[in-house]
Parts: sequence; C-alpha cells; structure tokens
Amino acid sequence: MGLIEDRFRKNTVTDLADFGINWSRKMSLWPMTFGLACCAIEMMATGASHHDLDRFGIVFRASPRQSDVMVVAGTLTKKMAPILRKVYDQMPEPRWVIAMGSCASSGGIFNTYSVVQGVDTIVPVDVYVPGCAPRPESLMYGFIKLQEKIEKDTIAKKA
Amino acid sequence: MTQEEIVKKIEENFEEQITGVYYFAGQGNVSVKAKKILDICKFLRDEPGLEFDYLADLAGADYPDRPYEEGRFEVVYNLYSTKRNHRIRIKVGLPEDNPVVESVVGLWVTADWHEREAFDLYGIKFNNHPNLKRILMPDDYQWHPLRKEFPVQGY
Amino acid sequence: MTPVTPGYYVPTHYLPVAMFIAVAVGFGVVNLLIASLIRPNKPYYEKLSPYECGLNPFTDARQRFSIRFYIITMLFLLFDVETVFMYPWAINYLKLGMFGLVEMFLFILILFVGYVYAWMKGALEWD
Amino acid sequence: MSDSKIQNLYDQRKLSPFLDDDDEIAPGEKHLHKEMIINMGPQHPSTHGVLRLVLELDGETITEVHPHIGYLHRGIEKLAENRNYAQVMPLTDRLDYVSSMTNNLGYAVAVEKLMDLKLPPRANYIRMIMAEMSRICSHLLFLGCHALDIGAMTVFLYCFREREYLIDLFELICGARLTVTYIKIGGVRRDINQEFIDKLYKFTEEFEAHIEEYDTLIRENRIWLERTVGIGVIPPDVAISYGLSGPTLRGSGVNYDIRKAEPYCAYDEIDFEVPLGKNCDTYDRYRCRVEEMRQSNRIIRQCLDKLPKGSIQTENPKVVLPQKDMVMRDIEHLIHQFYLVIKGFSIPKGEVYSATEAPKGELGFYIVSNGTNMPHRVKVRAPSFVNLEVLPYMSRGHLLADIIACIGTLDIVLGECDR
Repeated sequence: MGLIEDRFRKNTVTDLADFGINWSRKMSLWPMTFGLACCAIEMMATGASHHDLDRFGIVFRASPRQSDVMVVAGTLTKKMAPILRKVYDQMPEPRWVIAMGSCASSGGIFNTYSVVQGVDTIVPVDVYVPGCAPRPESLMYGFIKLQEKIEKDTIAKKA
Repeated sequence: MTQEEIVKKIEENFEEQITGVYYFAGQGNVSVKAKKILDICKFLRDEPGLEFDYLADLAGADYPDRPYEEGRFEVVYNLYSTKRNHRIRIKVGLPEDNPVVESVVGLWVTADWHEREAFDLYGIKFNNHPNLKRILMPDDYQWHPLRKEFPVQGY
Repeated sequence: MTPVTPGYYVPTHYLPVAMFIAVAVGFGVVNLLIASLIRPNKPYYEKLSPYECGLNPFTDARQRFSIRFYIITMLFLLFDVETVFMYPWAINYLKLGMFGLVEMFLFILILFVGYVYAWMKGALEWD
Repeated sequence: MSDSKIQNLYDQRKLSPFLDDDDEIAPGEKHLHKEMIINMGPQHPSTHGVLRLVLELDGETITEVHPHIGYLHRGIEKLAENRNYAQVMPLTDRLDYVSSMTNNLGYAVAVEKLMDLKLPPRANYIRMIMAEMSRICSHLLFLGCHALDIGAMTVFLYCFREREYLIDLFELICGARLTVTYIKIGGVRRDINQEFIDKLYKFTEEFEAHIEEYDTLIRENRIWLERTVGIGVIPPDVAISYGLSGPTLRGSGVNYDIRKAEPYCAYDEIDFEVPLGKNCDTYDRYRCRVEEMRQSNRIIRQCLDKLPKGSIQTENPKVVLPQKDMVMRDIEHLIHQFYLVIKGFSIPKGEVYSATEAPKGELGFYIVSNGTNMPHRVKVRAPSFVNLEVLPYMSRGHLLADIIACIGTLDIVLGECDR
C-alpha cells in the first residue's frame, strides 16, 4: 500500500482498517481463468448455474488487469510456463494463485519431459486444490480457504 | 474390396517396390521402399477401383532393434476411402542416419501437420514440405522426444 | 436581494449550481486521491509491459493504420456537432415558432449539401 | 518509484521492434511489415484452451492465420509406451476431456481388435449408452461455448444444466464426474442398476423439450444467423482432403459416420440417421450437432429398451479380473488375479488401426504390440488435431470477429489436439 502500509504499529485503527480492507477484498475475488486442461471444464461447471460461484462474489475475468486471483486449472507444460509467469506478473498487486487439480499442484500423472512438475516452481501458490478434475465443491472449498487466508492479512508493520 | 484384392492390385503395379505384406486382425499392411512413395500414394488415391481419398492417419514409429536394411524409423500411412469404405496401411522403413521421405502434402493436405508432428517427435524429414517446423515442442528443443532412447522425464 | 457592494456582484441564484458542481467534482477527485495514496504501488517492468495474451508484443502499439479510419472520424465529428446544435433548438421549439423551423431546416440543408459532396467524392466507401 | 524512473526503465528495455527469434511469420519470410499482426495468444477466453493464433490483418479482414499449438503437449504417447495395456486407460481420459467415455471406448475397441476379443452383448449395449451420453455432454458443451463466444449468454447456462444432470448419472455408476475410466479392456467396470436406468429414461423423455428450448433461443435469432450463416465455408472435396471428420465433415455434406461405415460395439442393431449439412457453413455444422444430440437421445432410448441380460465382461480370465468371491475360494482365480494385477496381459506381435466415432470426429488408435505387456507404439489420431488444420483455409477473408465463430464451429479440445 502506498502511504499507510508497513508504517504503523498494530493498534485498533489498523485492526479496523484491516477488517474493512480484507472484507472488501475477500468478498469480491475476481479470478482470471487460466484454463489449461480438464480442470478448466470443471471450473466452467463450477461457474455455471448448478454450483454457482457468483454467490461468493466471484466473477470470472479474462484479462489479468482486472483480476485478483489466478486459478491455474490444468497441466502446465514447459512451453506454457513463461506465458503463465508473464500473465501472473501483469496482475495488479493484491493477487493470489489457486493451483487447481493435481496437475497444477504437482504435475499429477504426467511425469514427462514436457510438463512442469507443479506450478509453484513458477509462481507463488496460495491454495492447492487436490483432485484429478477436482469436484466443483472442492474448488469452492479452495476459494473459501483463500478467503480465510485473506482475512489474516494486515497493513500494520510486520514484526 | 477386401484387403487381399487391394494388396493384389498394388502388387500388380508396384511389384519391385513392395518389401513385405502381412495381415493382422483383418487389416493388411504393405511395406514399401521409400523411393517411389509418391507414385504409390498417387496410384492409391486416383485408381478408380481404390480411391483412397482420405488419409486418416500418418504416424511415425521407432524400431531401434530392427536390422539396418529394414530401417529404424517408419512412417505409416493409414488410408481410407470415403466412397468405397475400405482401409489399407502403407509402411515405409527409413534408415537411422538419414530418415528422409517424400512429403505427400500434395496428395492430401491433412498430411501437413501429421508430417510436422512426425518430424518434431521423431526427426523424420520430409522433402518439399511447405513449412517443416516443430509443431508440439518449443522451437528451440534439441531432441526428438518419442525416440526410444529418450527418457520419459526428459533430460 | 442582499445589499451588494459596488464592483462585486454575486449571481446569488447561481450559487447552488456552483456548490452542486463543486460537490460532484470534489467527490470524484477526493476518492481518486485517497485511492492513489493508499493502494499498493509496486510497479516493475513485466507488470507494465502491454498484455498480449501472455507473450511479448510483436510491434509497438502505435502503428500506422490506413487513412480510411481518419476520414470516417472527421465525417462523424462533423455530423455529430450538427446534432449537438439541434438540442437547444429542440428545447424551445415552440417559442421560436415558424422562424425557428425554417432556420433549422436551412441549417440542415447546408450540411446536407456537404454530406452529398462527401458521398459523391467517395469518402464513405470503405475499401 | 516516481513516474520518470519508471519511464526510463521502460525505455531502457525498449520493446523489440522485431519478433522474438523463434517467431517466423511465414516460411522464409522474415518480419516484413504486414498491415497488422495480432497475436491471439494461448491465454485467451475464446480459444477453447491454449491455442495461439498469429493473425495477419488488413484493416479488419484476416489475410493469414498461423496456428501455434503444443502448449498442452503432455507426452501422453510417450507415457503410453511405458505402461501396460490396462494402465493406458486413465491416460485416454485426459485426451478429449469433455467426453472421456468415448476415448476409453476408442482405446478399448482398438485393444480388443488387437487381441481379437469378443464381448457379451450387455457390455456392448452399456458401452453404447455411455458413449452416446458423453456425446450429448460434448455437444452440449460445444453449444454452450459456441453461443457464449458469439454472445448468447443464456444458452451456456441452459446447456450446463442438462450436462450436470448427465454428469450426475456418470457419477452414480463410476464415481467420477469427468475423467471416468469406466470402460475397461474386456467390458465395463460396474453394472448399471435400475435406479440409473430409470433416471436415464426420464432424462431422454425430457431432453426433447430441452433441445427445443435452446433451439428457439438461437435457431432464428437474427444475430446468430448474421454471425454463422456463410461463415467458414468448407466445400466437401476440400474437407476430405483436409481429413476432417465428425460433424465438421458432415456439415459439408459428406456422409461418413464410423458408426454406420464400420459399426463397432452393436451399432448395427440400432437405427438412427446421420444428419448432413447442405451449404457447408458454420450454421450447418451447428444444425448437424443439434440434430446429432436428438439422434443420440434416440439411440439411448433404444439401447435402454433392448438392454440384454448377462455378464458385463468377457469370460477370458487372462484379461479380466475374476469375481472377488471366486478369488477367495479358488487358487486358479487367485493366480489369474495376481498375474493381472502385477503384470497385466500381454499381446502377441502385431498392429492395428481402429477408428471410432468420437463427438469431435474420427478418434483413431494405431497400436503396435511387441509381445510384451506394454504397447510398442500408441498413436492417437485426434480429431481436434486434424480439424484444426482447416482453420487458416476457412477463416481467410473473414472479419476478425468471425475467427471466434470459426474456432467454435471446429469444436476443438486442446487436450487431444496436443496429446
């Protein structure tokens, strides 16, 4: 944050500010769909009408400029890795990454010459959603876990 | 037409090119020399009785422990005729040091990407192919991954 | 009317309009100012590079494009301004009566001549 | 950091006026200044995955398209060469992940042709039901995404409502929603129970009305017609030369459906029509796929009516795991189970190419066996890989917005395109 971050010791005013800022961030997480493979279809199913994601305030944005969280859904290959890194860099600052599916979390069953064994070697990952094509409910649980992580964020001076 | 009739028709016209014929699971395989592959394919496509106008699949294959004259690499043409509803498979053995064969893009346009993939994954070169570049691997990749000596996890 | 000192004239019945404008502009500016102060601000080269679906941009974004776009923009501006002139006329159309009607049609007629001229010169053809 | 500092940092690493070294626009042609080059890159909402198109534009019309694929190449064929025949089945799920049942079916049919294995009729009928259900799922996803790309938002939500219903049925019988691995070599994993049959029957009755719902939404919609009629025209002979298959080929009027040409499973006992297009454009391909959904619906109902009794896997103990209780009591079955689990079955030397009708087109498996329990070579003839080749041909001369309709109508899935 510009002026008010890392400047004040933890006190009631920063707690109130934290509550306000974190509440607004976690309640409107706009993910950028980084749909690569099978998990992208499950992500679409999660976003569709049956397991609706809009009720979490989660609206899928296509461009990195307007998104807060990047959902890496599918197998990341070595040819695609620099693109993932570049698109991650182009996201505005309070940004998080959800590695959806075992391919994104650890390369999954594709331990081959062209697959990056885990997205965390490329971008810092906040939440790993297990499953090979994880169920929509587990993706929603991943989002809830990310919201809990955002709640603990603070603007006070880190000790 | 049954597989035997098709193979007989090929043998009548290209007797000296054929290096082997065998049938497995009701499907005929004709192995031919690499030199006249274009004429054979043109014959198969334009012959009124055969009319193989549909190249279903062009696959590369790697047989490292085959004797030298049969060739280590192999290009397999799975042909199908939409009008006569029959299939045939033509196989071409290529030596290890210089796996080059004529490109059949002129006969079936679909061969363009199939041949680029065979080049990319096996290193089989195709003469006068319009745009012989890697298609699946990054362009600066030095190896050909589907060769048998290449480890699964890569170098 | 409040006593007015000579040389200083406050259009009192315009005061609410001025306050209204001040609040509107102020609301916008203050919000933007606070936002720019407290939002995280960590720019670095990759973040600022233009977004090209994940790749480096081929050529600079400012590129020469064909003249057709320019001609169309000019024509559009011209006729857009014409319609803007019609608004005040349309509001007190009744007060102006016949005089206003004829005047406006004369105005439209002049611009119509310009429109026909542009059409004949082929400015509207696209390719 | 003040603005000026950012600015000179920006100028310091000036944007390269030329392309990256690996990017040659056209063969042998270095970066000549074309009108405008737009990169519709791998991360794009409407490229149905990680497809990258380098578009050369003259104003708004497209002069040339260079598709770049390989961004999802996971080396499935290399993996398949190091696994025994039964272990390759989970890999085939991830090829065309929208309809994984038909991939399993394609691979199972190929291996059974290689081993010359006969299946009991009930297994064939269950396989046909599953294949047609996943065909409807795939066409529903095509319709939803194609309409969403062109701007009709509501069709997407309607289609996914039906798709969820079918996926719940998949989950009912095999536990997984998307990557099911339900069909195995020599039969199917579990028998379908009465609850599944009733629910599926109820679905087939309602589905007719549902198709009418989406159709009335877009069939005569002026915007839809404007965006699809006359777009991406592929004449029949060009379609055959490009090796297209499936609804993309049948949209151009070529009557080639593998379920009719070379019936596998028990398709010859079922009667259904093959919809054909007349004027080879995007609208006809869309009509073909919607009509195919109706035909699949008919097929499912006929299969449910004629579902024979009997076992769901072959009797050959070398191939299929014996019943659990038999294994506990009989040493013979125990040995079979042990061998099958540890080594899997091996197939004598030989090779076979078998094609099945996947929702996207002809899904062919060319399998070479070398006598051991692992295949020597598994080549997947992916319909999306072949259908994508025609994209440059069909989108030349169209406006930039029409390429989205062209990608949508080819119905490509990058999982099987890059393998």
